[in-house]
Amino acid sequence: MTETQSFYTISAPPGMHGIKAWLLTHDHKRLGLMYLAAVLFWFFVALFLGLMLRTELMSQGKTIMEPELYNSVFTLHGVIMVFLFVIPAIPAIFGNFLLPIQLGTDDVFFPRLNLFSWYLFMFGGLFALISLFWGEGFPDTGWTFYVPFSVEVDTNVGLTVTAAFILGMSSMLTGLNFVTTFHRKRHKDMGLMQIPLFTWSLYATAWVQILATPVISITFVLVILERFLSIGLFDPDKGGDPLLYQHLFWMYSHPAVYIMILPGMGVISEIIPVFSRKSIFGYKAIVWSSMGIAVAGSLVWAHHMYTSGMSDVSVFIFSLLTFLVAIPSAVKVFSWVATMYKGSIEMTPPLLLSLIFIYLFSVGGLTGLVLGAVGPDIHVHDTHFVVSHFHFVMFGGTGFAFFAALHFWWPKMFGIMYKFKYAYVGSILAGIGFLFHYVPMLILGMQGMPRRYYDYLPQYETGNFLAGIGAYIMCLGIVIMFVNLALSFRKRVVAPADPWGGTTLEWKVPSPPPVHNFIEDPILPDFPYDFSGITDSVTENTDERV
Amino acid sequence: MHSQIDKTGIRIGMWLFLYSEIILFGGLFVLYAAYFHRYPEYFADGGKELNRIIGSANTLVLLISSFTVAASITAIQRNAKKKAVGFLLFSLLCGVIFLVNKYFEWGAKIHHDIYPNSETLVNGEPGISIFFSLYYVITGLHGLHVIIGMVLLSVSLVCILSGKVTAERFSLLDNSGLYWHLVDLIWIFVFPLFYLVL
Amino acid sequence: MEKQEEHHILSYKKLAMVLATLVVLTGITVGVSYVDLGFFNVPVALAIACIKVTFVLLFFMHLKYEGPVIYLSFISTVTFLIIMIGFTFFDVAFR
Amino acid sequence: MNPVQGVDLAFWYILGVSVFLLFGITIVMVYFVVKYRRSKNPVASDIRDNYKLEIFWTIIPTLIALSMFYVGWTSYMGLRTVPDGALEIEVEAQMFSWIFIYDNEKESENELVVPQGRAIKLNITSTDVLHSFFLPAFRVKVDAVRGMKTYAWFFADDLGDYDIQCTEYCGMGHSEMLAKLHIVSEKEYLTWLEEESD
Repeated sequence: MTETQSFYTISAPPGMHGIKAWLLTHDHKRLGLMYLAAVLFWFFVALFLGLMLRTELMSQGKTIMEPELYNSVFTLHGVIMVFLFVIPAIPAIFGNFLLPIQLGTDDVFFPRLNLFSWYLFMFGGLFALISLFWGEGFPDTGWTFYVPFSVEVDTNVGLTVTAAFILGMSSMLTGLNFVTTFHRKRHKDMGLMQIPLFTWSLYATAWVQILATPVISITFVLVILERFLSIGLFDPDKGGDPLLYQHLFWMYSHPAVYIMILPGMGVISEIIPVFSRKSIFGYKAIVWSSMGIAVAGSLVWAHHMYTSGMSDVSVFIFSLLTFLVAIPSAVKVFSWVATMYKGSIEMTPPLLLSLIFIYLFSVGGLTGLVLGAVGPDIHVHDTHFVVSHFHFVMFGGTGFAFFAALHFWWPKMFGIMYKFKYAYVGSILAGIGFLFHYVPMLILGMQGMPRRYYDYLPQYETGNFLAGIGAYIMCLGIVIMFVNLALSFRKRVVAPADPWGGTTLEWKVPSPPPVHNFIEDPILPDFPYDFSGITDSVTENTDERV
Repeated sequence: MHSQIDKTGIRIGMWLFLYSEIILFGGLFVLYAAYFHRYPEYFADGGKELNRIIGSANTLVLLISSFTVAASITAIQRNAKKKAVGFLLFSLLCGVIFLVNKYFEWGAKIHHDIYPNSETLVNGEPGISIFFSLYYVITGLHGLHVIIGMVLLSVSLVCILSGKVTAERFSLLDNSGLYWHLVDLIWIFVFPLFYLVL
Repeated sequence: MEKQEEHHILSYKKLAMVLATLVVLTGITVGVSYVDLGFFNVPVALAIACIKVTFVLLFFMHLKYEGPVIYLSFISTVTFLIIMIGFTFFDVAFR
Repeated sequence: MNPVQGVDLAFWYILGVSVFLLFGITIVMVYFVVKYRRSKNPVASDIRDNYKLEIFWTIIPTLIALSMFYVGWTSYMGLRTVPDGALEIEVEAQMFSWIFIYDNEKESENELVVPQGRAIKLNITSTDVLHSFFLPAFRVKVDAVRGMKTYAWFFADDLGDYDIQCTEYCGMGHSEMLAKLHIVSEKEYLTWLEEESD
C-alpha cells in the first residue's frame, strides 16, 4: 500500500482539501492526530511549569518567583496536567486512532460528535488561556478548588472552572462515542472475549467518563453560583457544609484517577505480549479487573478526606474499600509479569518504557497502600508523600504508558520508524531522573513537608534540592525522546504494516491506515493474542536501516 | 459497512447522554439528601411556603406533555404527519405553560425577598436559606432543561414539516422525546421533594 | 454485534392509560402529603415518585422494549446514583 | 500504646511488605527479560491461563491488604481515642496564623505551650477558609473548618520544641502559617499560663 491512499491523502468526508480537510474532518484517525498536537502542546507547557516549581523549591526562600506567582503556577500545572493532558492523553489520541480499527470497523459511531468533542477540548483550553490574562489572573486555589477559599478569592476561578466544565463535557462525549461504537459497530464476528485489551480498557474508562464527569460539572456550576450569587450551599455561615463540596469533588476526581490510569494499563497489556511473542497471561482476569477497577473506583472517593473532619464511620468504610480496589491492579501487574515467563522477549523502546511503567506504577500502587491505611495516611496526608505518590501513578504510570504508546504506535500513525538508540537514551534518562525526582519527595513527605508550600523549614532543603536535580534529568530525558521522534520525519524510514509482529487488527492494515481502515473485510483470529503463526524476526527496523 | 441507519445505536448514544444528565442532577440530590438530613424541620417549613397548587398544576402539565410527545412518536411511526405535528405543538404549549407558571412562582418568591443571599434568608434560619438555595438551583437547572427540551422539540417539529423526519427516519424526534421525558422524570422527583415535604 | 431491535409502536390507548395512571398517582401523592405519617412522609412520597418514574421509563421512554445494553446500563446508572447518595451518608449521618 | 508508635508500626509494616513486593516484582521481571530474550529463547511457549495461580494471587494480596487495613485502622483509633483527663486547648486557625486559647482565657499566637507528661486535646476550628493542623512529630493532622469543631490529641512525653504547620492550602501565606509546640515542665507551664498574654 502506498501512502497516496492513506488517510492523510483522502479526506473524510470526501472532497475537502488543505486545512479544511483537517478542521472539518470526521475521520477518527485525523482527530486522533489533532488531539495529539493539542495535548502535546499542553503537556510541554505544564511540564515547563512543573520544572519552574521544582526550581523555586530548590533553595529556601525566594529563588525565582514570588509566592503569588508560585501559587498560580502550581494550580496551573495541576489543572493543565489533569484536565488537558492526563485525562485526554490516551483515550482521545490513541483511543480515537485505534479503537475503531481494533474493533474492525471504519469509524466511531458518531463521527461528527467526535469532531465536536475536539472543538470542545480546544475551547476548554482556550478558556484556560484567557483566564490567564483576564482580570485578576489565574486562580491560586490548587486544582482542587476547595471551598470556602475558592469562593472567596478574587482570581479567575469562575472562568477556569468553566474551562474544566467544558473539558469534562468533551471527555464525556468521547466516552459516549466509544461505548456506542463498542456495542454497535464492533465487527460482526468479534465476540466479547475476542476484543483487544486496549479497547476493553477504553470501554471501562468510557463508562467512568460518562457517569462520573457530570458530578464535577454540577460541582463547578455550584462554585460559580456560589461566587456570583452567594447561594450559600457550601458556606458555613449560611448553613452550608464545605465538606460536601469535597465529597462531590472527589466523587468525580477519584474515579477520574481511573480515567487516567485504565487506558495506560490497556496500552501495557498490548505491548507486553507483542514483544514477548506470547499470549497475554490471564486475558479474562485482565478484562474483569478493568471493569472491576471502574466499578470499585467509584466507591472509594472519601479516602482523600481522612483528615477533613468527616465521621469515623466513613473513614472506616472508605479505607476498607480502598484496600479492596488495590486487588485488581495487583492482578494486572502479576499478569503482565507472568506474560513474559517463557516468552521470546525482544527489547524495543516500547517494551523498555512498559517495563519502566510496571516498576513506577508498582511504586505508586504500593505507596498508595500507605495512604489507604488510615493511621499512616493521617501523617502523610497533604505532604510531599502524597504528591510523590500520585506522580508515580499519574506520571510514572499514565505518562510512561503514554510514551510507550507513542513509540509503539508511531509507525502505525505516521508510517515511519524512529531511531531506537536515542529512544533508549531518552527513556532511561527519564526513568532515572524520575526516581531522583520523586523518591526524595517521598522521604520529605515522611519527614513532614507539606505540599503546596512556597517556602519550607530548613530541615527540608537537601531533599528539595535533590528532587530539583532529578526533575531536570527527567525533563532532559523526555526532551530527547520527543526530539528523536520528531527527527523521524526528516529521514523517513518507511515502516511496514506490522513492524513488531503484533496480532491485533491495527497491525493487519497498512501503515498509515487507509481512510476507511479496512480495504476488505478483516479476518478475525479466534483469540486476539495468538502468536503461533508469527515466526519470522520482525523487529528489523534497527538503526542500521536509517 | 452500514448502509442502513442504526436506530438502536443512536438510541444507545442518547441514553448514555441521559445518564450523564441524571448524574448531573444526582449531584444536587446528594446535597438535598444531606441537607434534608441536617435540617428536616426547616425543609418542612420551607416546603410550606411553596405553592402546592402551582406545583401540582405543573406536574400535570409536564405529564400531559410527556404523553403527547410519546403520542407524536407513535403518530410519526404510523405516518400520520399532521397528527404528529399537532401533538408536538401541544407539547410545546405545555412547556410554555410550565415556564410561565415557574416565572410567576419565582417572581412571587423574589418579591417576598426570598432568593439566594436575600436579606430575609441571610438573617433567617440557615436551614431555610439552604432549602431555598437548593430550590432555586434545582428548579433553575430543571427550567433550563425545559428550555433545551423545547428547542429540541421545535427542531424536530421543523424537521417533520420539511420531511427530514419520517416514518423511516425518526431518530431525531425519538431522541428529543427521550430528552423531554427525562425532564419530566426529574420533575417527578423534584415535586414531592420540594412541594410536599411535611 | 448485537442484533437490531425493532422499534416498538405503542398505541395511543396504551399511552393514554399510562397517562391516566400517572395522573392518579400524582393525586395520591398530593393527597398523602396532607396526612402526617411521621418518619414515613419522605419514603412514601419517594416510593410513589419511583412508581411514576418507572411508568414513564417503561412506556414513554420505551425502556420495556429496549435491548439488554440499555436497560443494564440504566440499572448501573441508578446504582451509581444510589451509591453517591448512600455513601455520602456514611459521613453525614454519623458526623 | 502511644499513638505515635502505633502509627509508625503500621507505617513500617506496610512499607516493609511493599518494599518486599516491589523487589520481588522487579527482580522477577528483569530475570524474565534476560532469561527469555529472543536470542536465547526464539520460540515462546503458549501459556494463556493458570486458574490456580490466578486465584492464588488474587486471594493472597486480598489477605495482605486486609491486614494492612487492620493495622491502619487500629493505629487511627489510637489517634482518635483521647484518654481521660486530657488538658483541653482551643485552637483557632486564621489566615495565616494559629491562635491557642487556654482555659483561663489566655490566648497565644503561634505558640502552643503544654506541660510534660499530660495528654493534650486540641479542639480545632477555623475563622475563615480551610486550614489543617499538622504536628509531624506526633503524627497528628486534622483540618480546621469554619463552623465545625474537629479535634486531635497527643501525649506530651518529651521536653522540647516541635514544628506545627498548616497543610491545607489556604492562600498566599500558607507556607508561613507555622507555629511552635513547646513541651515544658509542669512548673514552667503554670508560670507561663499566668503571664499576661501579649
